[in-house]
Amino acid sequence: MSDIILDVKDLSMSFFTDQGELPAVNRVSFQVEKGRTLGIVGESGCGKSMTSLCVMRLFPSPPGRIVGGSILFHGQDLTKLSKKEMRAIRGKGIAMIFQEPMTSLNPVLTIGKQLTEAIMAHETVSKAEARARALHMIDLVGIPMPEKIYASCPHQLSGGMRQRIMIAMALSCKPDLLICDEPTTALDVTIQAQILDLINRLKNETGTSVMMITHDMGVINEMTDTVLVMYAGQVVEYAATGELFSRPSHPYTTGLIASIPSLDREEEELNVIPGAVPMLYELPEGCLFCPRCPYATDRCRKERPELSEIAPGHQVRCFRYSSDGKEERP
Amino acid sequence: MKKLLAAMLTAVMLLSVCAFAGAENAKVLRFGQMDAKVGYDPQTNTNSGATTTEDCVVEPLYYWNDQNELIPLLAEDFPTISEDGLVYTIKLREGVKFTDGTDLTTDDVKFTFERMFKPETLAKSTSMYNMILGAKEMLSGEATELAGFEAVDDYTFKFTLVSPFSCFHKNLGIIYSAIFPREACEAAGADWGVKTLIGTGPYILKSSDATGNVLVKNTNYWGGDPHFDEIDIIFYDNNNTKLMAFENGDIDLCDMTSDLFMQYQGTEVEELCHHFSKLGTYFFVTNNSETFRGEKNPLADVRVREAMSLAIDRDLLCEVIQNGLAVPATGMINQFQLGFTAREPYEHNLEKAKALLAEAGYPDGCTITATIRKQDEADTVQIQSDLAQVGIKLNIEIVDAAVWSSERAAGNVQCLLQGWFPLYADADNNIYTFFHSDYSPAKSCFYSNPEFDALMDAARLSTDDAERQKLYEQADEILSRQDYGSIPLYYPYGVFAAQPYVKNFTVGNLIYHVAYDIDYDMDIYNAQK
Amino acid sequence: MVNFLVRRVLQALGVILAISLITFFILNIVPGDPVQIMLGDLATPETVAQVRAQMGLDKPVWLQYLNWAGNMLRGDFGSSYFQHRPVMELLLVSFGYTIRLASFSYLLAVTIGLAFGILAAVFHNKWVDKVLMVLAVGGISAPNFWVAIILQIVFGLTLKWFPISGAKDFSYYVLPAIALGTRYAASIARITRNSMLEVSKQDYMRTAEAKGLRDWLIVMRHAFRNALIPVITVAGTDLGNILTGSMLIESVFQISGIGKLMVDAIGQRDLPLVQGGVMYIAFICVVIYLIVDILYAVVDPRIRLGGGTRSE
Amino acid sequence: MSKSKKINSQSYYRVSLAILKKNRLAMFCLGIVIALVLIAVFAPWLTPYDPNLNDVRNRFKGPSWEHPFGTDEYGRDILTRIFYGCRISLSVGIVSQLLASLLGYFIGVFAGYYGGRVDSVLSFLIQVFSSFPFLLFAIAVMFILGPGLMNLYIALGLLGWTSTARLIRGEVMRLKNSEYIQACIVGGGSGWRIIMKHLLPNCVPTLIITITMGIPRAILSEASLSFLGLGVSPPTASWGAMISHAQPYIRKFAYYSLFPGFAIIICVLAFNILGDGLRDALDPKLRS
Repeated sequence: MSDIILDVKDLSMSFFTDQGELPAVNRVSFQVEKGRTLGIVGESGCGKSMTSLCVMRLFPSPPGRIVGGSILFHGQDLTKLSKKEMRAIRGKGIAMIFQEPMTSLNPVLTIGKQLTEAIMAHETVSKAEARARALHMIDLVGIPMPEKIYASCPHQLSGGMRQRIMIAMALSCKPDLLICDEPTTALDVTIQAQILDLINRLKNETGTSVMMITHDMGVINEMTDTVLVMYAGQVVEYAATGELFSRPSHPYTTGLIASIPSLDREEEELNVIPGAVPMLYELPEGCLFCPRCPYATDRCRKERPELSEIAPGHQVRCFRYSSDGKEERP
Repeated sequence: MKKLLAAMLTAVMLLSVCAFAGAENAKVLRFGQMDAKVGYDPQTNTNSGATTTEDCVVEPLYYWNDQNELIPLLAEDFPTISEDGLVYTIKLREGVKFTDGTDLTTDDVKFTFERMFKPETLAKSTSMYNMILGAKEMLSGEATELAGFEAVDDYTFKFTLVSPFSCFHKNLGIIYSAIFPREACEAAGADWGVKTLIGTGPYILKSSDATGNVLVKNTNYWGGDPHFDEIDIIFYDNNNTKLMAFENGDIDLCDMTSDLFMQYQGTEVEELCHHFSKLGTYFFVTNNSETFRGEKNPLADVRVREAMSLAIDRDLLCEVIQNGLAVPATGMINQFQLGFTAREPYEHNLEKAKALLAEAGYPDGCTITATIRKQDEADTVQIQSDLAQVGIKLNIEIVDAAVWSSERAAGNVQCLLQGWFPLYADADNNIYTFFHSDYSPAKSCFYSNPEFDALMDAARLSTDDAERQKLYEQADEILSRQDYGSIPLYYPYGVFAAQPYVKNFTVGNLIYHVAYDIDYDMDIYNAQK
Repeated sequence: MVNFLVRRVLQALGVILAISLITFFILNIVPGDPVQIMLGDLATPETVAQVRAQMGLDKPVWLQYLNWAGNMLRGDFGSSYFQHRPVMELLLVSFGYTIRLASFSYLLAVTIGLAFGILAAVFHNKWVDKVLMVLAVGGISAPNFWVAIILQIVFGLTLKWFPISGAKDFSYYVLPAIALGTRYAASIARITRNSMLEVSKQDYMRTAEAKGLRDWLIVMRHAFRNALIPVITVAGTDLGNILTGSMLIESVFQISGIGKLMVDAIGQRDLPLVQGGVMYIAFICVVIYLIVDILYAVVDPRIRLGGGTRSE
Repeated sequence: MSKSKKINSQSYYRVSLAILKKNRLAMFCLGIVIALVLIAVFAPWLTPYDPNLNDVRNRFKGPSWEHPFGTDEYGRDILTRIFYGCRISLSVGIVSQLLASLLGYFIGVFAGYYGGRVDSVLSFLIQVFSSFPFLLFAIAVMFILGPGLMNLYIALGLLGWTSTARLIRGEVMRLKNSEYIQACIVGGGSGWRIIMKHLLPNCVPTLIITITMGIPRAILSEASLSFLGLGVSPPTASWGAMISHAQPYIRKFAYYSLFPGFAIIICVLAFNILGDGLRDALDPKLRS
């Protein structure tokens, strides 16, 4: 068992608004192993980005607050750290890149400045050394003429190049974990593939583990080792990627996989999961997926199922699977 | 080496101390006033603010002291006037020097008057002297020499007038006819009164800028030792700031408006406030022409004008609005003027006023418009309230000084509040220049009464003061009691503030003569410093 | 960058020319005849006409304008009707006072304004934010001449901390600078706060935090640098207003600056002085707008290197 | 390209109202503004005294029961004059800003919508009028038009429009690129119809904000003009005129200058805070 660098147990985070407490992240648990990629998937608004922000403690603190659980990073519980200690980890221990490359770089500072700034925040190095490191990172992420890019400004770069710079910035201090929050959603398909290959290449070269957040099952299939499927703030299925795609158990997961348009199957209609993700302030009584679940039973409507292990390393939150893992037909 | 350095240091210290000390006990008078912003050439401006400075530097042939008496200054004595009153022979005082060292001679007098009548000088007060023979010709450019001036010798000269004018030598007592040194004035050219001003006066104009003027003692002044080493005239355009500066001890003397005096009544500053009588009269000018702006002008009817006079409460104006700094007027000529005679005060009778209005055809009153300046607002608003009680609705339009003087000159004003101040104590300069039918239109008054004009002209010609007194009495009776050409309101008093150590200072008429009698009581002065 | 400058300078000259035309036209239809005032009570119609002819005021308006413009291009602004001094000399002297007053109050306004704005943004919705913003709004709401009078009485006369009038040295400018500066400190504080708040919602702020930078570095280098652009616009126009709007403060504190010179000149209808003064002020305003544009380019590379569009 | 949908006015303004309601300070100031308007309208019924009748015998009476704010130099009741002054100041503020916004809107819209040469000419005009020394311009205009309330409206209206024009121009240029307006243009809508029917509703929020922020500036300008003696003609009461008349008596009768001063501050403060509240509620950018 390669050692676990990030162990999240029963993490819960809520927004305290005038409509009451909204549980954005509801008792989520998962682990990230060294050198491996964990994928978190779900429709937008299911809490997957919020979970990653909890790890980095970057969620907007006045309304939002962690209400339970722990985040162990190399055995250190991040929820207990002071602002100063947390700051030391951000960018050094754990790094993050975001969805919108167009607006994620400071428009009035040069690329070089924003890169060296990240390096010098964590290591006491001379300007020249930081500059050299930055140039090396630009080259590492596959951008030609690093000198020119170093001196230019964000608005002179394309979306793809800016995302590469974000990756260079994130990896500049050799973090143990790289969190990617839908890194390719805003890019067009050809660039998307290049970015994903880049992330994989760097992962293998530097041994960084990756936490990939996306709503695209194709990215999950290609990039991740284990998968966490989230729905309305809760984990509904957690398994190895291969296991998940071969034996999708939770109705939501099967629905997700079924809705991937495939070239070879001749279907007129794309099958779609009816209904929409419930609002946090109107969560249904029983199982959260119940209103949209084709197998919904009375029990589903009244009780809320627990996560149960139906196979080694494969957990599902659904009454159709009793604790011994057999699939019960209604 | 160190000892040498120490010695040098102490020497420098000593030097600076005494230099500082020297300036320390210099007797400096700091006078606060408005910035006239018109330069300091007495011929090209008639502003009383500028006169205060000019008065210390240049001197005319005679001068009006603060007791309103005419005293020979650069002239040795009063002029000998020929039988027909046309030729004035004047002898200059000898041995008088300008501050640039040149001697005062007849040539300087000739130069001064010819400069006044040159068209390009744009002199403002030529109307007071253009009765000299040849003056009008020079003004229209036909002549370059003043025919009516004859230099008998270096210190004697003769003026020949076009027609007799009893007040001619009185006009020579006004600063506008101050004598300039030919050399210095010609050399300065357009900068005369701007960058340089040289005269025979007790002080020398050392510097003049936007913050104020500095005048230093003319050590070899011919008329005795001036009282101050230096006079600083400091500009304060805002009266409140000026009075605060006075209370703060930044200035020693300044004038004061009546509304500000109100503020100091009952405080310890009141003892520092001194009253002085002014020679002018405040009156409510009424446009007597038949129509005004195309419509029938109610003020054309004497009964309406008399009704207004009856409606206005003069006592209230003097006691309250002017804070006791005025006396109700009984005629147009001021109480200290030649030509004044005591009459019983104007009646304040609303019923009689209403009756007169009804008789004049305005039973339910009429509407008239007053065009006034900001400083006349207080009185006019009170008059507006008084007139309202007899049914006369007075609209008030406040305009700025420029619009006011243009509209008034164009005869486009129906009624206005006016203070009219003569330059010296003589009725001619007081009412001739305002109510004579030649001058009245340009004052939007349009008063014209041949009998009144005849009396005024006769008084101008006669040189016997007793006779002139009778003529002016009759003229004033017609103007202010029969015709009600305008409605006299009150004779104002002025007030100025002076620090406790200032002594024997007073103001004769309008001008603050800071170079005449004013002095410091040194023991109070040193005690306070 | 060069053609950007050239285009702006040409536009600036066009603006100054337009302003000179408008001013000349307005001054001619403003009622009140300077010669009438000059001659005062002793004026008779003939002397008025004669003087007007001598001063060339009887020529048609456009001819007068051409003469004036011709002289102006040669640097001769004519001389004041009343003070008989060249207009340029009067303007330079009074501008000296205005510059001192304006720079003191502007320095005060910018330092306090930025400090209040950043503090209010950093402590958003806490009591610091609320107090500072009420103070800022209060600063804008009080008429500055009224504040000037009260400061003059309280701190000048009764407490004698500062001189009440005049302009000899630094201490003379403290009260006027406070009276004049508070209003602009308030407006800069408000615009800085709002701009900082808007910027703090941007994605690159989250990136900066994700990099683990220290707080003040995030606030100053990332938030403030971006928030500066709208602040520069306001600060630019404020400087223009301070230079021209200080006439009330100058009259209360008896500082003979350009504002007071202009008000008195209009009162006397000293046309060359007013015309010269307005040109001078317009020139300053246009130069400030130019500086603001250049500052934009310095602060925001998207403009300097072209490509980006500057939002109005 | 910004993706601003056609503003569905009902829901937009209902949401704005909701946001505004949450801002307690702005609602409090809205209350003040409404109170001021009521005072202005019902001034005659609020006080027994005639604001213009001189009763010089009891001038400068300090604050007392009959005269809560004391009397002025003509013995007129200051509280009454502040009520009537409220009429002047509010009407000056509101009317001049309506005029300025009207002028600003049309010049801004034409510049923004037609672009090209029209834009450069109008922007040049905006640049010229904003480089003009504001108070000097007002003084000159007041001289030309002469004293009086109507002229005050026009003078302040003529001067305040440049900032509105610039804002509207920016707004329209942004809106012009949105698909929604492009659709209208493609659909053959005439320029005028688009400006009046489509652009106007979108600009109304900006106009509301500029008017609310413009009113306090206009009130302060009226005070400055009155201080220079160019405001309304006597005996009409305006706050600015009261302050300038009170100046000579400020040390002995401070209340005469303080009460109108506070009246101006409260009125201007209320409008400013309300303006801020409206901007937060109405400005789409700030509503995230």
